[in-house]
Amino acid sequence: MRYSGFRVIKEALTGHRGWGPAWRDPDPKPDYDYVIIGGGGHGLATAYYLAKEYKQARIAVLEKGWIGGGNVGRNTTIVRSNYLLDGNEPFYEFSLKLWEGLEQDLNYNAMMSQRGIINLMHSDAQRDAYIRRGNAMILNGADAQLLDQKQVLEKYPFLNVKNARFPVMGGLLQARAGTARHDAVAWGYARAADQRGVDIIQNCEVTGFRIEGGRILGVETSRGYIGAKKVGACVAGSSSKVMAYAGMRLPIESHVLQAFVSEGLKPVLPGVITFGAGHFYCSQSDKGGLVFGGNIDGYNSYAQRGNLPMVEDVMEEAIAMFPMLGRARLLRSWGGIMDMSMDGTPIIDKTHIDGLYFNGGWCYGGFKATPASGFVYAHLLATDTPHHTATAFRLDRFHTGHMVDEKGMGNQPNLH
Amino acid sequence: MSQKNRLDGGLIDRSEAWSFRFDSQYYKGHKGDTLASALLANGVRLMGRSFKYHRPRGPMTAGSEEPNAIVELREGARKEPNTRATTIELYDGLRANSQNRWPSLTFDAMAVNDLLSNFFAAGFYYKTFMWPAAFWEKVYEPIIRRAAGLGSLSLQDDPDGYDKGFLHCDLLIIGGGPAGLAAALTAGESGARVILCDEDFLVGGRLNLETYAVGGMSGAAWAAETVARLQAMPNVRVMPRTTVIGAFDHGVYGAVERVSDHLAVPEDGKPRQILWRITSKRALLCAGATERPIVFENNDRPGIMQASAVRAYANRWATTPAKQVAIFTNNDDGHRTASDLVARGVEVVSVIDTRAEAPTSSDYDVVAGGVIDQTWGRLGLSQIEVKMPKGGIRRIKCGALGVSGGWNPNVHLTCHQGGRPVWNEALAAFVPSATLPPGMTVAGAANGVFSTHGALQSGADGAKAILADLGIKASAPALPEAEDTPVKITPFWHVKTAKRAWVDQQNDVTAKDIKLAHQENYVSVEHLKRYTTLGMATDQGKTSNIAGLAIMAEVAGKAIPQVGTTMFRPPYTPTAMGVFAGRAWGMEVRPTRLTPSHNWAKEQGAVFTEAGLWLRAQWYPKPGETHWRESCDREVMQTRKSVGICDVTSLGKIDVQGADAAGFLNKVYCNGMAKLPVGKVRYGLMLREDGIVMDDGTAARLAEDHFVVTTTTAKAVPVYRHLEFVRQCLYPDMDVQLISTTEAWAQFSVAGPKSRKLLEKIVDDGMDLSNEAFPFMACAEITICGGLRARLFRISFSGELAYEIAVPTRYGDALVRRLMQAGEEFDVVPYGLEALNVMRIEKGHVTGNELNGTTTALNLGMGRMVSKAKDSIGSKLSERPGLNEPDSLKLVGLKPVNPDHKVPAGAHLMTKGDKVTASNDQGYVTSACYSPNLGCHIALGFLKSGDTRIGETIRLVSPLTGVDHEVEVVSPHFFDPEGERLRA
Amino acid sequence: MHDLTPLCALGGAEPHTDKVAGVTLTETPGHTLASVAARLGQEDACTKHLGTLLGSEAPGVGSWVRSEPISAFWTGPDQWMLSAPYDTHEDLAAQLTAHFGATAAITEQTDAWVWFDMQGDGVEQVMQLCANIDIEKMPVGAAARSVIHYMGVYVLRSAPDALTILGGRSSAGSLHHALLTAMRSAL
Amino acid sequence: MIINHPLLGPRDSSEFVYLGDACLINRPDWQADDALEQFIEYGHTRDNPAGLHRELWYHEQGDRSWLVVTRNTVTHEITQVELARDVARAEGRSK
Repeated sequence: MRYSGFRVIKEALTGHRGWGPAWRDPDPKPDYDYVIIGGGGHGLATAYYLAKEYKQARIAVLEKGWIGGGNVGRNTTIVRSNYLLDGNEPFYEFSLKLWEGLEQDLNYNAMMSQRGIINLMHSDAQRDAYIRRGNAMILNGADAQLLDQKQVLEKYPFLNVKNARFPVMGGLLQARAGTARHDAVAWGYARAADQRGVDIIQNCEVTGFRIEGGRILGVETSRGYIGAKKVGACVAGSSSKVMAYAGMRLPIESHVLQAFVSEGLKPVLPGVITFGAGHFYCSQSDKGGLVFGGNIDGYNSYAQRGNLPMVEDVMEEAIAMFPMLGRARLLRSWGGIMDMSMDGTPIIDKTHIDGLYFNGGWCYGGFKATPASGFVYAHLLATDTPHHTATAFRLDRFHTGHMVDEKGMGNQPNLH
Repeated sequence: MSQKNRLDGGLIDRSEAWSFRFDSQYYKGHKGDTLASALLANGVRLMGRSFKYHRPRGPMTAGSEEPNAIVELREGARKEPNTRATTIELYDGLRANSQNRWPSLTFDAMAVNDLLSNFFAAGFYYKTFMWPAAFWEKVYEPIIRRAAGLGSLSLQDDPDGYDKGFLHCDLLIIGGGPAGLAAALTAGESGARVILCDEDFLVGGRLNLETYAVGGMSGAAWAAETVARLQAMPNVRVMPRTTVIGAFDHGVYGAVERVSDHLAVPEDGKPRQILWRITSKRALLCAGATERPIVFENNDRPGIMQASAVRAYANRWATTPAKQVAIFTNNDDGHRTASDLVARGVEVVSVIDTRAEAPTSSDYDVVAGGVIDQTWGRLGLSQIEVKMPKGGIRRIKCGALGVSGGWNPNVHLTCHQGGRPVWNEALAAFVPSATLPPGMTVAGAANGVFSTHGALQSGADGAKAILADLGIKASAPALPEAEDTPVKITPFWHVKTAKRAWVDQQNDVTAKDIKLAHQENYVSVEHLKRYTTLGMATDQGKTSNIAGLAIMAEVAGKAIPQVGTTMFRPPYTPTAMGVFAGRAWGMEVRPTRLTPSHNWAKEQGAVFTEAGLWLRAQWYPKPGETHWRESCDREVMQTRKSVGICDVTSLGKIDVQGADAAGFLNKVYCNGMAKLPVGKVRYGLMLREDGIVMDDGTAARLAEDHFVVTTTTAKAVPVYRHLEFVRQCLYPDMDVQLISTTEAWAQFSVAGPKSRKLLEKIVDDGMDLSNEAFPFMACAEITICGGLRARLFRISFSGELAYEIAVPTRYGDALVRRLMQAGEEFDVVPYGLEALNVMRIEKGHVTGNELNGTTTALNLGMGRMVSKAKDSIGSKLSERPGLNEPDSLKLVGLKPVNPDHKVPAGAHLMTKGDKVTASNDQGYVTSACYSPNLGCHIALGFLKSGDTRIGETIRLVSPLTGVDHEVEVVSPHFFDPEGERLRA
Repeated sequence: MHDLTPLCALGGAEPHTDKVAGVTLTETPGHTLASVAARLGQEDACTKHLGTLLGSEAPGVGSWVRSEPISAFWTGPDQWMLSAPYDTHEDLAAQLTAHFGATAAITEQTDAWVWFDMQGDGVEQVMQLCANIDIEKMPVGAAARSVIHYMGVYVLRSAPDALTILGGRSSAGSLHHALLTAMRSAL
Repeated sequence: MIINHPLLGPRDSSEFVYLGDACLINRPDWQADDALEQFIEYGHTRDNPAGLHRELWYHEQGDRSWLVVTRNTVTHEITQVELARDVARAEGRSK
């Protein structure tokens, strides 16, 4: 069934009886050509693009819980392609371009809203670094603009510049960046993949791999063995655990990142804005909640919750930027488990096992990558060659010394 | 208007009538009122509008679970949107305004949405507004955004202060109802350190709201007496107005004390609120329970409330929402409301009980086995329609309806560490599971023990068990007699209707929306919540979640626990963002570090800049200088011509001592340090283990077993931490002692050809500064100005003949004044960071711009410093091929071909003739300046194979800033490349 | 004798004093400080030397031994901070180097710190708004290192109604602000 | 979180700085035949267990001890805290 304004009106007038399930709940078949482990945004997108772009059939997505229950439903919904390094920027820009046509492609309104992102800068050195980054963005075909303080204040007049400990010098704006309704991204991909015949199997946890002679045969699951010609793991947050079933140790640590939303408020923030003298980013959802976050708590964790010091740190930066938020109320906080890689950059690669592929290490930046991650992973799964925008995301880059370290923090995951 | 719905009695202080304003109307109320109770007393039921359909709404509750009666409290910069009228403590002169309506609360044009609600079913926006794509941001979204949101912020800086504090206790008791008070009494009398937090301003919980006797007196009187007893105990801290918002790891709880919210303005110096971080050995959750609604058609009109709230308003606040009240219940507790109201003189027009076996009463009419299937009243309830048990309907006029669907234990904090509540069939409610946050136990209604006697007993027992666990001998205070009524309930969740029955009243989620979610396969509780927005409003679903689950269970043909439970996450109630920030805002966001010469520099009119929390002088403008470049150029030229002085105290200084000090430094620096002679300084490069440069600095050997090493300002703390890691974790048997001395010494750079002459005037007799006696890279401990101990290093960042001189910090101010005085004859000049930067770029010295966390020694042209003859941190991983590519980036100097051009930092480098694309990128500019010595702009940058491209003309592009011109690749050592000046 | 004039950490020629309700906060520049860290293998000897100097046991974990003229508090495993009157012991580090010989590394710390004394009724309530230490359970003679608003501090208990707070000298102004704000709030 | 410091007793985790897996103590021998390979493993691959994890915390705003904390990454429960120096010695590290 196609969604449309006409259809909404028709259903409204006929008691909404015509809406069918957004996706089916099929039982698993004995075997598939492709099994994608993980019904998050990336896994669902991978299945969708495998079916759509690479014309592959017989695809299943296995999800241990309910689809979209992991990080795709726990992030701060920011979509952007303001990266510095050549290993990253083409990929994220490719992703942003996919976002720009996503809703029409999926026939699902994910409320992709290009209201821009501003990274504030507070020192000469930071300005130099942002100019370098803005140039890298433009060289890679993305958009970037350098704003001075006055231009930033035009958009955010209540930014603290009167008594700012870290004065705002200006900002780097990517106007095409913005936010999207995170759950809708998962549901939209699920519905579109389902319509192309992908089996989305919920409550089906992978408990092991069947591997013979260095080749994958299938996966053991809580709902029985499922054969597969190719298996793509896409389980950020659980990567180390799942890949350990294949005997792999990864350059990844799991960390908790908290996110926050305020009570609903009439519009105050037009786009996404980030504090440059710390770790704070904020936007306002269409419902009116301020959605914000900061740094990871900083210790290995698989608990989807954090602790008070980071909550305080995030709020301090919020109030430092916008002292008018003092009386706004924090409504809810939650936590997600981040695959923190050793250089802060994701991994999308084959493994040493024939037919087993890995996609993970997204740190706290996976949401914006969803379309491209699905697309390039589908490409890798279908063609066994990396997509041209994702050639740097190799698993062996720490061996060869070709790290992609956007922040220059080195092999300490909690600093990325 | 008089307080027409004010009753007798209650826990309010009628000695004074306070005036307050809601919207444009003035009213009277009393101390002890909430805004909601005062408005109800004045006959006002309509207090808000719902989120989506702008339906008229009044208070549903008398507490912090309130979904409907939310208002903008106060005006001007202190405006607080979305504030629950049910928890606002009245004060004289209070002002509040309704929100999310236009133009007024009684006539809200946005209520047109209500008429269109068929089109706005759950998730409708996912299915439309997609064409054309560009219309989303331009047309649809602005309309949606304007319509959405609730209250509005003042957009002015919050004028009030907040504090953070830290408390420690044996036992934290959360909630001061019967269970909490009994627990506090037990633990307090046993001598344990107890903190009792209650979110209300009047501690006592439901004891203050009910009429039954406790220990022969009213519950409220017993509560007041008990609180007074507790307050007299030195080991007990009773904290009213304090909400425990979160249960964090290892017994840490966050609690917010509303110190001044009951005042118009905080007292001078006092905070508005305090965030307490409470470290507890054990916690006892006594958070009570919340009455839940029954869902039926048009169940959202102002005047339709929790039955227990109607009772609370009558008993505690002596007010009623209307003169005629009906009750709708599925359990015996609803009848308690009826009888309490009758006792207060309120007419109970009917009690509609869903149970055929409902108790009867001589005081009021009971419809056993009936349900309410419709209500009337545009801005407030005027009539209900009862579907009678034997068929037929009955219409009853009433201004208020108390609804009781049973009670939900307040399990929220039990879920904060992943615990999921479990279903209790007898109570028809979720109760805490066994998986509680470590250290927490639950008592009273929060644990499903609903009678007063049960709550008292369970609180006392809970405390005893905890005391035993802590090894504290428990006292056993006598508990008062109290009612022990059993729970009698037959679950009844909703009256089926084809029309709209409200589940989540703030977000306007109806029973139909839940059915639609099921129809579209959004069946798991997480999908249900997210698709319909059920429970996502500011009340966090406290009154709506269970009804929503029950309806989904019914549609899906499952039992409630099979559908799932919902997770509750911090904070327990919405919490002002400001209180989490505490005093950390404005200039106090982070500490400010001042250099020893700060006062003096300020006198000179210096302009300061932030550097790693330090404020450092950026330049020292002279009268007539209108642009910073003029000051900077003058400082550079004067230093290079004669002598300049710069405060370099902020650079990290670490004292390294011990027999193995030299061997230790050999491990942490990639270049050799072991053979550095005493009295000498050496430049050192520290790598991270991954082979990337961590920091650079100098090591000065003051004795065989004593070094002072320096770090950059920004890296002082991480480098010290790293050294401790190497010392304790990697080489535990090295004899090395470390301590930071950064702040102990005021250190100044004295640079320029006249620096020796200047210093000779202040060093004490016998100190020979000649090049022979004290050559480049020498160091010594000396005395100056007639006996002050000092350290002298002949090191140079500027490339001049230069020294760094350090004295105890308290003399830093005096020293800079002395140096300036002594230097007058040389035209000495103070120079700031800008001039320092120019001079170091002229010399090709690197700083943080070059040591950006991705560069290797090889990139910096220092590849040979990484000794292969020894083990040092980072040396091995430096060998990886990716860090040794043949076309690696190399540090180069850059000069514009056209001398008028700038060479801006952040620009990228391209080979001449190549297309300007990322794939042709050859490098980037790291540091740039105007060199007054060379008379043109210059820069440092990294260029692929840069060391072999000296003399090449390349293209510099910065599309971001509109720059595109040619530059020449030169040696990074622009100025005095042979270093003759610094060795002079 | 040199002729340079020292400044106090808060920037004045004279130490700063504040009073809020019954509590006085005083900047106290009259102490010298030096750290003593035992050399590897010399821990016992060093501890013994320290004991001799203090005329009592060397302070153990978390404690502060006050004696005349030299006092010492524990700062880490086999590490202590020693203090003495500035007027008589400006060269404390040099004296200690002589006393401890090869058993310890001595480092001058006098001007690395700002020294505040806080005295009066309510110092515990003030400290509860400052640092996450269990001040109610901190006996006289206890020493704790903690954080006050991002600033590392030592908190020493000198009397039931008196605390000594040592913070980094460069951020003395920020520490003073934090303490004074807490005093105004708590008292 | 609260870390029960072996010398100082329970201290708030905000006084500490986290580094990562305590395997970082076992820095490889630079002269081993496969030293480069060992350093790559040491520097980059981690067990990253969902369960007990031995990890390094530094008491920066305290006594400056590095600690080895055994903590469950699922529940955050801490079961053991040792001085890293003692652990390092026990694991054979010296000069």
